[in-house]
Amino acid sequence: MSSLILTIRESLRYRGRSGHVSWMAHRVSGIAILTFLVIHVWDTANAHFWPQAYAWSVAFFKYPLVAVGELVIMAAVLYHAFNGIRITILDFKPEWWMHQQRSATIVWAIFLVLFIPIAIYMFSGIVGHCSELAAHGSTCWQIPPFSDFAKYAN
Amino acid sequence: MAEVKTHSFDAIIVGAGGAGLMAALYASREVNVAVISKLYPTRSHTGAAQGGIGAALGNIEEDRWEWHAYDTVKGSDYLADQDAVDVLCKEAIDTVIELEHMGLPFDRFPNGKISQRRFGGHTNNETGKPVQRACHAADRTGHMILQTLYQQCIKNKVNFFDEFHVVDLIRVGDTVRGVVAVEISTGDFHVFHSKAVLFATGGWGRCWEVTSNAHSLTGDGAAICVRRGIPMEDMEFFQFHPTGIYRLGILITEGVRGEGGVLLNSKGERFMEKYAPSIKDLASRDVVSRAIFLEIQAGRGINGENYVHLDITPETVNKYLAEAGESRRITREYVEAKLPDIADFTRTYLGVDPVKEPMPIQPTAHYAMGGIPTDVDGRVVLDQNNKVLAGLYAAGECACVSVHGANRLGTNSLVDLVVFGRRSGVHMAQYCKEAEKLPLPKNPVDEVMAEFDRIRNGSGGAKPYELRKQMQKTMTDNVGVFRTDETISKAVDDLRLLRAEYNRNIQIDDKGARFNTDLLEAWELGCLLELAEITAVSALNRTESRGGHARDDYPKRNDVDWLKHTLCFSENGKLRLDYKPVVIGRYQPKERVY
Amino acid sequence: MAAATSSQKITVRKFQVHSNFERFAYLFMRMSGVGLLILAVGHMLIQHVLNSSANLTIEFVAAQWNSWGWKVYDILLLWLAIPHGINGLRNILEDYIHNPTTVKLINRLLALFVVATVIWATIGMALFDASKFQ
Amino acid sequence: MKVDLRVRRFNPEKDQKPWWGEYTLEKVRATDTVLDLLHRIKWEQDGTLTLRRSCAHGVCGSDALRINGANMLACKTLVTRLTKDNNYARIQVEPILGMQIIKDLVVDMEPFFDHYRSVMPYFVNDNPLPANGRERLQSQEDRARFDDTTKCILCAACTSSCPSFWANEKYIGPAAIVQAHRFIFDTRDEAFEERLEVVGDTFGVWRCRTNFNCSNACPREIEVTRAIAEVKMALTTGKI
Ligand SMILES: Cc1cc2nc3c(=O)[nH]c(=O)nc-3n(C[C@H](O)[C@H](O)[C@H](O)COP(=O)(O)OP(=O)(O)OC[C@H]3O[C@@H](n4cnc5c(N)ncnc54)[C@H](O)[C@@H]3O)c2cc1C
Ligand code: HEM
Ligand code: SF4
Ligand code: F3S
Ligand code: FES
Repeated sequence: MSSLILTIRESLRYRGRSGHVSWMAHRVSGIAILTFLVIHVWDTANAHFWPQAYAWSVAFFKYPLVAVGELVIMAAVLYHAFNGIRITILDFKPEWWMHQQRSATIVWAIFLVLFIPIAIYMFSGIVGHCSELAAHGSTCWQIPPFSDFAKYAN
Repeated sequence: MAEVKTHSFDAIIVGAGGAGLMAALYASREVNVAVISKLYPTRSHTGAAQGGIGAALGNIEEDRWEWHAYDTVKGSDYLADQDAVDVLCKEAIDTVIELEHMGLPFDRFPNGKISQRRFGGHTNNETGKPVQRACHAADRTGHMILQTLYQQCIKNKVNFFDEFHVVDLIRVGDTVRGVVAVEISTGDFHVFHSKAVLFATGGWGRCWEVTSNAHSLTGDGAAICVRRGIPMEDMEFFQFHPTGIYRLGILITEGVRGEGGVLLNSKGERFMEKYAPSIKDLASRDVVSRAIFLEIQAGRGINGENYVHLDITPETVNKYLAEAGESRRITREYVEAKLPDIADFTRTYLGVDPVKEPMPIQPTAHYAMGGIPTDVDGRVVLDQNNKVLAGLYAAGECACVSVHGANRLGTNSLVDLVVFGRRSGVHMAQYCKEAEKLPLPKNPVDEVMAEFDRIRNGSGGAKPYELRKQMQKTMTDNVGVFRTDETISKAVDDLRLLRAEYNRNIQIDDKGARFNTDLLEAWELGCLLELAEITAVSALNRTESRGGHARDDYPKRNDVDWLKHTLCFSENGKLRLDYKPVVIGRYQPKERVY
Repeated sequence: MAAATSSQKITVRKFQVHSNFERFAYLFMRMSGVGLLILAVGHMLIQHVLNSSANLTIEFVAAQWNSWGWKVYDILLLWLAIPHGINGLRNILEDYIHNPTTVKLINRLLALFVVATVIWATIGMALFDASKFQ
Repeated sequence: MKVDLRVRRFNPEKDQKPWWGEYTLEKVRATDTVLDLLHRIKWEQDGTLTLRRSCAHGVCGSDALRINGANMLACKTLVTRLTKDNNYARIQVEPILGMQIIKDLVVDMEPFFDHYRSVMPYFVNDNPLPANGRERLQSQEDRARFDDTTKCILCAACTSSCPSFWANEKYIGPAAIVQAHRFIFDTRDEAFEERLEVVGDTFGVWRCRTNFNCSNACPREIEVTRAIAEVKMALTTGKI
């Protein structure tokens, strides 16, 4: 455990170059995606096994706060995917070693080029949703009440 | 802390540079050996050797070991013992091949053989032209030798005591019983009980200010031997390598000139044409160092400072190659490939790119020709009759066989390490098989422990760093490339004062036991002072100029009076000089011209 | 030296590769990664950009899973992503957890989790009966 | 110029935990190395400061340290490299990570060398020697393939910059892989299968996450990650 804390602290403190930053981002994004994915998979399976629960989660995913999470996952998948490809290429093409610094930058560039428009688009969706909610007199910051679940379960 | 551990081995090897490891490799095949080193073996200064290892392989052009021998003797200004030189040059060939068989990654010629290049003083004896004799692995030959030997030692499961600082030799009468060492990480004293001891502790370039030598090259082995009654041979001969990086002393290998580099003064003249008309920049080191010094003295240093230029840019080199009527031309890529580390050094430390601009260089204290006197089997000898001290061996730079005489040729030290390292290892193993292990004396550590306590507890206010600086200054100013009676006498006086100060008033900051480098550095300073004084005293007495010992007041070599080796004994704190004859063989002394 | 390199003169030697799990896992991470680039990124774009969760209804899901094409797509994604992600998690955990027994235990649990998740979700998707929701 | 140095200090003999020593040096030349500065502290201000060093020009591998956050050799790092200012620099020096601290900047290298020794870092060829008593032949091209990895000076800057190693010191680390590479790609060597077995094991190359800290830290400018990838490829394809 001490090794975990020490490693995380020193990983942040170490003044590595692009590769080090990419590595941290890759790891964090991987865990983020995994967390989401596991929930998502079990949840989706409910569509068959327990449709009521699934109906609840469909409602649940509509909350704007959850949609912000969705945006984060989107970022994570995009970055992780392209960085994963970069790692794969560098592992399989050792002789391209000298492009490592640039490749890390390119991955960030691709990520931003894709993510920024998507983020704007998705974010405007969230804002739209918020104003809809506001029209109904509820707020955007509303935390989904878990008690709803009982409603759906019936 | 006061706990003393005792270990028992057949043979102890002190030092894990090229010489120590080669000996270890051989000795450990037969007997139980321990290698003790104050540095991790791969950090030994053999790893800094750049240019190459000389052996008359004749891989590209005709070459013979006899030519190598002649060049060595001539290089030594006829002070080398010619029987030993024959051994060196003959066995060089086998030893280099053997290193290749151990996996040493030499550069290759297109035909797959070991690549060789030119080096200062190495010639085809028939034409007098430089010959390609230096076998090399880029410009990190020493690194490869050190790594390869260490690797083989691991393979053969040699016992290593890394970061153990040997501080004393246990000598009882004319027998040796082992050594005393400090375990650096704990400060504990250890006794290593053995039948035989080999010193391979390298040089003492740190006596001077500007040096190519590592901070750890403080002559410990030699100084320990002096303290245990062993004389030092030919200590006045210390080599100043002509091309050290200005102010830093980091070496620029002779290989640069071997590949075509030239020395230029402030007027852009290739001044070596004056001093050595036939082989010019590839004359032997003492000659080139003196030439640089004279140029600087005549005001032709670059910008009036005390340095000149070493130029390996393709433009300059090709110009001179064309002038000499050679068909060879070099390119930037070639320089990068052949001298990558040199390029890295000058870029890192000077911001000078050697393929585009010349490098500022000045002579740098480099190599101890003298040292612990030995025979060709590495056995330490005690006097002018070559009386052997059974069980005690020395090899490598700290030893004086003597194959380098008054001036060592480039590439010959690496040969010396492996050839005499091997011979000592073999002989030592044989000796250990026959000899009995004699008992340890009572309290073998007391004496040196007391010295350590004295340094640790001293309160006289004399900082080791200050004393060292003063020693280096006086040695550089007074016992440098050129010396006179006046300067050397001044150095002797200074050194005596410094030693007195050291013995009375030394004071350090770190009183702890663990990894106390403050204490060890202070102790090392004691060794340096001891050797510096011996060097100066030996130099003062030799009223001639020969090889690395150049006296303004006696500019000529004097074979009638001085064709002999100096032996300097330390007896009750006083130095006494004695001399022994040089072994002459096929080559009679004659005037040395390049 | 580099300048002198020409490819024909290089000696190539072959040897028998001994497989071990780490090597397999390393290759799997990279292979599945390439697959996931298409499947996962595609999935994200389709489900979360072109459609957004805000408009998601169970009817929409039902409509999509009415076609076997989409079912296979999602099942494939599942088969690659879960082992990939869990193996990634295993890599991370093995970095920080050093007790061999604990590591073994965790690995067993993770393997179990992969198998359970994949089977459960595959059945769920495969047997999903879209007609119920139309 | 003026330099403020912060040096991580720890003497287990008397300190409970590590602390920062603060030192100011005047009249520093821009071309001084960090090793020069540390020497000045040791010699002029505080002799108890402890570090390893020997060659002072980047060939012995004694003084790999963490300088301003990243690993480098103190003797190869000029002050100019650490500051853009001509008159002032702040420099922070710490021991390398992932190894036990013996004192101040000195760490226990034994585990590092254990890893090194584990990859059989020595030449093996039991075939008969050439009958003419001469060297084994090798083409320049074959020699060039492992040239880069022969440069390693075992300074540990790479291994101690690798997050996989910080996390788990059982990882043999980039330095050991570099050493293995030097022999695996030497056509004269015969033990490549055994060696590949070692580096292909659980704590071998597969622990490398292609982070490149090692390559960036290497003072000998060895293409470390490339060497690791070449070993991975050899293990993947069965060809060297
Ligand atoms: C920069 C440079 C370039 C050179 N280039 C060449 C060249 O191209 N060709 C050539 O032939 N020669 C060259 N030389 C000379 C040659 O490299 C050295 O003379 C030679 O390496 C010395 O080797 P050694 O084994 O005697 O000692 P070293 O390699 O210096 O090793 C000394 C060993 O002794 C140990 N030691 C010292 N004191 C103690 C103690 N008190 N207790 C325990 N252990 C101790 C050290 O730890 C170390 O292991 C060069 C030298 C330098 C400095
Ligand atoms: C979208 C395409 C993806 C690609 C190209 C990809 C690629 C990779 C690669 C190559 C690795 C190995 C990294 C290494 O060994 O150093 C990796 C690690 C990982 N991946 Fe993915 N991946 C993708 C999607 C996913 C998804 C969907 C998940 C979540 C389920 C995920 C979770 C992880 C985790 C947790 C790691 C371990 C990270 C680490 O070791 O630091 N990845 N990925
Ligand atoms: S690979 Fe480079 S950083 Fe690593 S130990 Fe060798 S020289 Fe040092
Ligand atoms: S830093 Fe570590 S992760 Fe790999 S590329 Fe270097 S060994
Ligand atoms: S002191 Fe030798 S590498 Fe820095």
